[in-house]
Amino acid sequence: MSDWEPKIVSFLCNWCSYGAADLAGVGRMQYPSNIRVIRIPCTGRMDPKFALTALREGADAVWVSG
Amino acid sequence: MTLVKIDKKNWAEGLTAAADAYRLYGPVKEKDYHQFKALEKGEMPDFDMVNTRLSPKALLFPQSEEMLEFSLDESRDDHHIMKAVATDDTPRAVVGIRPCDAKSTLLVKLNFDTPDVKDPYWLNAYHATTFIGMACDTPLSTCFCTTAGCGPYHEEGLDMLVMDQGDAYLAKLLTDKGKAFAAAAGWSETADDPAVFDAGRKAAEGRIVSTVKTDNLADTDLLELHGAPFWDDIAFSCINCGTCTFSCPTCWCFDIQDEVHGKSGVRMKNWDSCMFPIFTVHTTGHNPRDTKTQRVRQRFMHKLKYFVDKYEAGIMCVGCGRCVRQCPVNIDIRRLCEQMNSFKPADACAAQG
Amino acid sequence: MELMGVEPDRLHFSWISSAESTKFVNVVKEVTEKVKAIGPNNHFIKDTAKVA
Amino acid sequence: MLGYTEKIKEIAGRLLKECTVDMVIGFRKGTMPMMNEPCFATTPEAVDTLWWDSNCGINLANYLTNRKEKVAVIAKGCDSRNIVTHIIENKIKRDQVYIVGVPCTGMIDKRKITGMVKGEIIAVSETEDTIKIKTADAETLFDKTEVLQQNCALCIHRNPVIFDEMVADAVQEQTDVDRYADIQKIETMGTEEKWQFFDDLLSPCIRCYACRNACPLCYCPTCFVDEAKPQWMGKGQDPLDVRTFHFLRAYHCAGRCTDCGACERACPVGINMRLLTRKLEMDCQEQFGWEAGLSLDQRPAMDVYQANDPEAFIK
Repeated sequence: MSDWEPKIVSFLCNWCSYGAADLAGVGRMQYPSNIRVIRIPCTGRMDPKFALTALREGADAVWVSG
Repeated sequence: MTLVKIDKKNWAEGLTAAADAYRLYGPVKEKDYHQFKALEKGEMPDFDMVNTRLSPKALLFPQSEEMLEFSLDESRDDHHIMKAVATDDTPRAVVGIRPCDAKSTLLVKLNFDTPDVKDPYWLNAYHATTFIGMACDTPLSTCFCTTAGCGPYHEEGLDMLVMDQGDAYLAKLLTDKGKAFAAAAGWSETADDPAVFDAGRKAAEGRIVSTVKTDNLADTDLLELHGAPFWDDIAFSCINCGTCTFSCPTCWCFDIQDEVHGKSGVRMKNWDSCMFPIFTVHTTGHNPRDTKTQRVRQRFMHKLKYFVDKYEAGIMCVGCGRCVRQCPVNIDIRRLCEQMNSFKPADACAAQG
Repeated sequence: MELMGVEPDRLHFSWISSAESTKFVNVVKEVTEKVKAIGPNNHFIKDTAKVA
Repeated sequence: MLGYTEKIKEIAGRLLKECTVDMVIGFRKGTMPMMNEPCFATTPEAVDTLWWDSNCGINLANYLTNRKEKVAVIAKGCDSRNIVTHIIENKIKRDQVYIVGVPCTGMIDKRKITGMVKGEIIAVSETEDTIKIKTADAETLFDKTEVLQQNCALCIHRNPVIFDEMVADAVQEQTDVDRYADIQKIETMGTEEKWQFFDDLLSPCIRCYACRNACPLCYCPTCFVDEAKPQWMGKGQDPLDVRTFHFLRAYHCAGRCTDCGACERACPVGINMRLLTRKLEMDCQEQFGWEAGLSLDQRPAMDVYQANDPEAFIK
């Protein structure tokens, strides 16, 4: 358990959080490497199916950010 | 044919003894319904039922069955090679199958065991299984086995037929498989009173109140029947669920799916249903059975006409009544069979004119 | 999801403007901490098909 | 509701004779006790088979989508709310459907009754408040309220919300029912316990999709369970696949479900999948004050944004 690291599938809106992630990268900011980013064109593209599929395939959590 | 008398006191003991040589299956009550299940050690089949909710076809033809497995891991020598999944074909016995369900096995066998094609999964399971029937003394008002080529004491498809005589069971050993099972159970007290079976059969048959007529089906012209005017009316209420096909002991359609998880995968077969719109969808997107009426017609034409013509073994139905009881919208195969059987092509012309 | 027995902290929603990189970093940290606290997803994973 | 049959026949006969509609959708008497079959009539003569009693639990709104002709439909309170949803979702036009409203006092629960008596039920008859069950060796009399489907016992919209004609005067609506007691009970369980509860609930499922198909809300040309690219879930009997199906099906009904009970009634193995849909119904009620299918003029909670929508879950 001690070396377990969660895998968090992150659905990020192209115009908002994805931009913020980009900016964070440009700014060389440090953040945990547990997230796996999937860019979606808008949070409206999000679907319960996506969240379930992520969990079914082994994600430990899902994060949706607009 | 040998008759054996089994004192009910020796019944559990015999089954426990047989369990050493056979994997036993039998009806067990789960939640509100009876279901055929593998019996745990010492567990007895429960005969306090008319019949199980779903048919025992799943014992030979599971709803989901893994056929082949493969690996996509290219570092392995055997990647992308389909390999048969190990199956357990050691002897097993189904205790308490109803004669209607046993007969249905033979109808399904016509499909899985043809001169050209033999389904190894089904046949291996079939050959490994001994069928121990329990005669049916309390049929439901929806049972119509006697006119569907079967009956409450019907012996076709069984290896042993057991009837309940109150404090004892009387068993008819019909095949070598049946004899072997009786020997394994240690039931050897012979009896010689075949008239008891006859009397039981007559009494049980007298309790069947529901009938179908099938005498004209074979002679009716196929295309005329296909174009009969009543299909829209019958199909209207259908909601295209698969309840009838999944509960039917003679429905045998399946679909093959590959499922991959990471780098390992299996090829499995799952029950399919002609009631589902995607049952016949082509790769092009075209669906030859695009409407509900076409699908409902297919199901009943298959059971009551195509099968009759192709195999000359009667209708593809044993009269268990499950679909009648479980259809959520009350589509009744008895009523439909009546309509198909009494159909005169002239009616069609009149309707069109 | 919560009704079915999935921990509420397995699903997070947030709203971050493209200019808010600091908030982004903070939220990532917070989400990660929360998921670490509830431990791995044991239920909602499909490995190989189970056949009945 | 016993007098309804004659009135329904009369209305249906008139509508067909006057060519107000091309088709009347109703029920005919089933071949089994406690079963009626949805049917249609296109000629004044055919209306004689129409029938109404406490076994008309199937939702007739299910038979309306994609119809081209002008249809009349016999609608209970729940059916009428689903027709409203169909109209809002453009599955049928308001002027294409003639709604014959039925004030409903609830449908009886076949499964519950079967469990309450011993032996096979041979005949069932009813009066306004009682149900008489006949088996081979006994007759049992029940109060109708004892044997209602759960959704009918909890129903607070018995009268049609939209209609062109009513077969009788409106019935008294039930007040003071605690619609969500069972859901709230599940909510108090721990995570593991909840998971177990649903595993157990869904374990008999055979994936015949009767629940989906009996539901008037499920009209997608290709259902997500049938989609192959991507395939959202396996087709087999894996418990997780079964759960995924039920979960997503319920989600598609969020803010649309009227708790007509057709799914549960149609299920051949008696799963109470309404626990899932009602949870969402409860949430819609609590968070947006929304109940599905009550008005043609209001957009559903799930398709509008309002400034006061709850957003506490968003960081």
